[in-house]
Amino acid sequence: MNRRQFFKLCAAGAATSAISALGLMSEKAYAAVREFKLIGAKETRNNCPYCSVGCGLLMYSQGSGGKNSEHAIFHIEGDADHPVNRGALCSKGAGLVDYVNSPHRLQYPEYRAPGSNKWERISWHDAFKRIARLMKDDRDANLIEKNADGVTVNRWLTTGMMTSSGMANESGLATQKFARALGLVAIDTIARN
Amino acid sequence: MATQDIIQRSGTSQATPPAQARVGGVKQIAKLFDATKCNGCKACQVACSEWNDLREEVGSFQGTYQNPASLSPECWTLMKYNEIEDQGKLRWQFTHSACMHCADPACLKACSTSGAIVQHANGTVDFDSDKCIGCGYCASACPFDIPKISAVDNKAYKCTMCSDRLAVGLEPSCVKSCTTGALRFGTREDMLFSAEKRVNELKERGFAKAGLYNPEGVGGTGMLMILHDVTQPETYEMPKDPQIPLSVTLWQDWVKPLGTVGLLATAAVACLHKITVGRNIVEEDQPGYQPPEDKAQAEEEAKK
Amino acid sequence: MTNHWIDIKNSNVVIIMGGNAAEAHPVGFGWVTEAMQHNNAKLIVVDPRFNRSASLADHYAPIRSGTDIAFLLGVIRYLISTNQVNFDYVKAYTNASYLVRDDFDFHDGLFSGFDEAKGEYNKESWFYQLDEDGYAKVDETLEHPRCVWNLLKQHVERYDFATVTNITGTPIADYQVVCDAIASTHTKDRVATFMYALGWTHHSKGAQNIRSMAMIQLLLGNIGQLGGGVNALRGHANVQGSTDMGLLAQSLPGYLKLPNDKEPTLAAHLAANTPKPLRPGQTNYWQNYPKFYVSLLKAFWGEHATPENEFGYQWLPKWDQMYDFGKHLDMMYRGKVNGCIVQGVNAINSMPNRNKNIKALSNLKYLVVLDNLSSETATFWQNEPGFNEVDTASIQTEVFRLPATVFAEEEGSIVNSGRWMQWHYKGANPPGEAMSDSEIVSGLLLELRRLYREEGGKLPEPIEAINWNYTDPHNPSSIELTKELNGYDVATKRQISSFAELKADGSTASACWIYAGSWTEAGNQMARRDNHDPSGKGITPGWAFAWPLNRRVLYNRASCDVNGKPWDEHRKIVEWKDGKWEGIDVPDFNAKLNPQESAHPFIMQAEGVGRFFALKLLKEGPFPEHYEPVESPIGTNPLHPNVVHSPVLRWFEGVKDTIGTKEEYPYACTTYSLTEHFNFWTTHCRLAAIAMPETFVEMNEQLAAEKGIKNGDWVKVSSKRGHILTKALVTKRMRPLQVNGQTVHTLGIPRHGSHNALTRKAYSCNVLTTEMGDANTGVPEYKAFLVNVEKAEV
Amino acid sequence: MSKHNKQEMLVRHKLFDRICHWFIVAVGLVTFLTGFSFFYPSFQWLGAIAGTPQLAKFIHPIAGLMMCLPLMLMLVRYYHHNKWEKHDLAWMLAIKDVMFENEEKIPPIGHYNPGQKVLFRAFVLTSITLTVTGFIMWQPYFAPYFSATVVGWAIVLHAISALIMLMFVMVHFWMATWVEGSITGMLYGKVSKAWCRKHHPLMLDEHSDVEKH
Repeated sequence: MNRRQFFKLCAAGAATSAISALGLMSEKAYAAVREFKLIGAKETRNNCPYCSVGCGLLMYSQGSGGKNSEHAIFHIEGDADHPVNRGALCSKGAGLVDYVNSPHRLQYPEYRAPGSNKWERISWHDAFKRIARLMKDDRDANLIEKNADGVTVNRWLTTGMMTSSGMANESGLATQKFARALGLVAIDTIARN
Repeated sequence: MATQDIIQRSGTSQATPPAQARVGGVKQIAKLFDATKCNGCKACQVACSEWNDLREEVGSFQGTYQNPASLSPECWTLMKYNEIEDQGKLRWQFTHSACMHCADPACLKACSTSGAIVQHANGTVDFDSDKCIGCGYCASACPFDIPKISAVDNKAYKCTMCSDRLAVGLEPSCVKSCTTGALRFGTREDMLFSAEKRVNELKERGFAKAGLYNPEGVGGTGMLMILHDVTQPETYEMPKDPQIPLSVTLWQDWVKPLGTVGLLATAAVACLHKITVGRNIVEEDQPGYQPPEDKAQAEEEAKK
Repeated sequence: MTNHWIDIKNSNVVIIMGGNAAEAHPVGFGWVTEAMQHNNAKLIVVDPRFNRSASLADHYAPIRSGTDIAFLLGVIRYLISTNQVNFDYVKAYTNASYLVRDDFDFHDGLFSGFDEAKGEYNKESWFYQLDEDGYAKVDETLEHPRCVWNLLKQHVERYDFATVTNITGTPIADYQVVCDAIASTHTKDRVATFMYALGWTHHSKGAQNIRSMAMIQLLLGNIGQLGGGVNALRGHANVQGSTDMGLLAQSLPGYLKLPNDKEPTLAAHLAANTPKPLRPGQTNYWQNYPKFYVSLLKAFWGEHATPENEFGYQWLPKWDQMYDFGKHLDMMYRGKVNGCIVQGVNAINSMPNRNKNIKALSNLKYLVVLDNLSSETATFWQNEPGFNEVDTASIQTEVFRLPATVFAEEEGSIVNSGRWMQWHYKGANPPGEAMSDSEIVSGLLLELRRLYREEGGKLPEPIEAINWNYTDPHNPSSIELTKELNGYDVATKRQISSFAELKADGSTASACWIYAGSWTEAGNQMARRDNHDPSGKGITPGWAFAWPLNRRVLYNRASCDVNGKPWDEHRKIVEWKDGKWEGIDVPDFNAKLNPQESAHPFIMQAEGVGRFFALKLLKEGPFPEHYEPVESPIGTNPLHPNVVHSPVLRWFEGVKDTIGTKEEYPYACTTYSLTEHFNFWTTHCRLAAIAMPETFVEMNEQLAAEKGIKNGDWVKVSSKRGHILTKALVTKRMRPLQVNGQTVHTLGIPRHGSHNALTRKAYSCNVLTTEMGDANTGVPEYKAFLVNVEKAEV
Repeated sequence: MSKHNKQEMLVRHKLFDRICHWFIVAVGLVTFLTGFSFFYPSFQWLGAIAGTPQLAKFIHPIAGLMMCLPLMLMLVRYYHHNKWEKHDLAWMLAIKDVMFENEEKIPPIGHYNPGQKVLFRAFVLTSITLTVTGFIMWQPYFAPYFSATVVGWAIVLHAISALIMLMFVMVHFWMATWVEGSITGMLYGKVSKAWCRKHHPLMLDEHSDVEKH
């Protein structure tokens, strides 16, 4: 760039600023439609957790998948490849992102002491310790090893477990093994209801 | 970046058409809402809000399944519910209420701002919110009562037909989500074809008045509707014969040109008058003016 | 579902009754619209409420809630009396021709063997006549007076149109239309499907509701067919999986049984649960029970399960009665329970008679809630005037609220209603410190194990023995767990590919035998994504994995006649061809078993056929019978006034006092889900809260006028158990029915009320409901109870 | 200089009215320019006087009110000058002579000539309709309370009224520039007796009446 061109450019710049200051700048080019918000987002396949149709989902989260980003899901839509829902989702499924990101999601273990009217945050370590203590005390006191006829029954009736029918099979197996190893019989799932 | 596929643009005349070089291969698209296949599940409504990142306030029960109570700047698609008795048989009728994407959009015609409302070559009518000034002309012009002005940012909002999805080759979010196939999406040609087929099917199934709602008054719509009884669209809360309102036509097609002529004529007459008649001055007030008696006196003195 | 979602498109008639697929399974319902459009199918909806399913029905018939059995037995009578029955199917594939013991009887609402004092039956007489080999006697001509066919005819004879409509309130004209539509599928080229869900199970005779329908399907020859079957639309995304996992009071994974007190040894348990064939040449698949059971024990106890210790059988707890959650809540209420772990269930709002449950939880020493959302169950001790009135200070329960992950934050498999095991992936980390359920139970188990190691205590062996040898025992990976579900060879750790490989000698382990084949040596079969449908019949064998053995239509052998030829060429699933069974689906039969040797398609039954006569399996009797809901708006049973409701109900102490009468509470009431919400989860979800912000009660215009209630008014709805305040939705969609000479008004209340969420504060409808329920399953009668309603000022 | 050149001056506009007038001119300019920018979208740049089109939209109704309210005040104050009088008809009939300055043929006229009285009436009517319709169409504050149809008609009426007002403004401006001395009259409040004699002869009588008071 020679000096002359430089001056020209400056002059042009000054003129443009002056014009724009007067509000006479030509309007911007037509804004294109809103940027497609999923470009580059990480896509993960999942299934809807609500009813038993088992619709396929595509979940989109920010971040490349690289180690330094914390993925947060910002959009969920139906998986068009899924042979049952073929992309469709009902009103519940279409709003799943607000379930994942609900302001009422629990974040930390909490404890409510007898008679107390408030929650206290506790660590997982303390939670496991305290719960296991309560369970063991109850089990040791109340496990029925033999029934009146002398048959080994090894059942623990004073603690029960109501299990979810929303969790995956794998958690279900862990729960089943956990519960039966302790001798729990009063196990139910919301499957009934 | 210009889309270069805009066929109508608010606030411009035919003398200054928008950039539309890239319309050659573009097909008109349409969304087909088949009320006879809808069960009012609201998937479309929620999918719309989800995709477009809209969250209306949580309302309250108003004696109907319809929630929110109406379309709003944060609700661009709304299911409406009506209980109709037809020949002694109860029918629960649902309306997918959203922008109709008229071929001849009253909103665009009424818009006060260049390019704030555009019509793409594929037929969708889209609002450019950065340009929108919130005059609300579109809201009052729309025969379907669709655009809503936000009290927060004073801009008009409505269904964009998910123009951002269309731009990358996807279908609108509502259509993708529809559980029963009551919403379909495709080229206008295909949609008209399948609508005709479906209407015939319905007639065979006993819906003698079934038909396609594609009102001519607005040049046809980008959302086509199959109704059980097309003779009574009011029962779906749809206008019977939607038109560009007379007020808009009168205003844009008559008042504007006549007004312009009037203004120019006034100015012209004024100029002409000025040129022909000239100044209208009070001579006495002019500098160097001598009243006649002074003048006569002066002349007399000169004679002396 | 014996069939699967896509298969609904093959139906000719779809009957939605005891469910509301359009609202509760909207995307599944999409396949109904598909059948209507592309298969010219008729949709019939029978429901107390004109619901969103009804909005698209060809015909809607109203019914009084709790009278489905009368309705369905009337259909059976109509089919038999008009000869609209698939006789070839009935004769070959059902127990119609089987002879029943002479001492079986039914009289005035009771079957033979009723013990009035105990409130239950001695079921001895509810069985076949056996010959000297132990096989059931049959009369192929169906003429023997004691054959099931004639007993059935006799049983349903009372259910003529006038009787049925007098009980159900369904107008006769509507009933006729429904009967004709169903009957139209008795031909071999037409098939019907019934879509049902909690609308049938939530009754004091839920199991019999479903049986009645299954009997119709057998009469019409619709089971095992494309577009037919018995299709329970499961509720939650993984109810099927949770049931498969045996998370029930008397179950173990794979529909194996938790032992009871009468089975002191493994041998006794296996003997009691391994059926003997009731007819010659039966597949009788449950004869493999010992293989499945021992493999399960191997998976449970690992190296600690040896033949010497009965593979750890004694470490399993045994039951003496059913401890379902209803029973356990009652025990809690009586102070007999100290602890409860509630995992992802909003028990307080979901279980009936909420006021009692609050007291029950207050009696606990400790309550552990695992949840991903803040639920009213974890906060039951918080006083909320009007909605949750408790004396916080006096509640001595220690409560733990542990944050759990949601579906999006973990990988694993869930099983849809069509038995498809689908694998999902993790998309993000959970918020804060939330953990998956398996990580939480691992943490508890390992801490308990540590305590037992340190301190000793009662029966530490199973806690020590339970096989928790995961790579990270604190957080077992889903892949390790799911491979364990599939099963493996103990010695080589090779994944098995079929449950046929399982053995009863301890050389194989499988935590859920029906899942065998889901993760084989070839890898994860549940993650397969080939959606190709080569037959065009909706069978996508390359998509995910359907248990058992990737079979998409159960009992598909029944789609062929006894000779192995399809009843209908257009509905061919499998056929006997060139010396083997083959087709578009995995044959549900021994692939080499010649039709001449065996033609009994219901291979899980000891007699290989479908049962019109249910033997001793259900508590109410081998045939369904109409009984009124526990709270009946007519207060009598027009068929037998001496036996108004089911005679074998489980009555907890004091519950009789919580049952209202029609004099005090004159209106029938039912509860249900709306499309916009999923139980109490979506009340925490903004988009759902916007779409349906508040609950209400639906009522008909006539009742509203009588009570001076206008649309949108506040009303008070009360039952014997409590009351709620809500707003009225006055609608034509509810209508008064004429029943037994009186007008019955039904109210309908969505069940999504919550006082602690993003929706408007609302009462739970379960303040009103009764804990009385089905005698077999314990499922409460949420769908039929009595209330009063009046206008309220708020 | 001759003593005759020292013209006797008369007060035609009081200070308050002059302030009002020029205030109206100023905000009216803003109002009309912004209004023009909506009426002729291609001339959106006219609205740039407000900064951005959005600001133009925001300011227009406020400026409009600021224009109309003092205008109405002025109209009230000038009402007594604008009553229709008997001799006004003769003047109207001689409008051609007025325009072509055939002075001898123009009937004498008072403080305001009938043309100005018509203008006065036009301003009264248009400022009322502009205000009322302006409120009805004012987004997002008032328009939501009216039906779309009412708002639609309000928009048309608003445009028509604005056009009429603008034409009268043009006439007003044209006359003011043509009839020299008018502008200085409005600027400084005073006009010469000669000017009055020429344009509003009867005003001299009125004025002496005033002085008599």
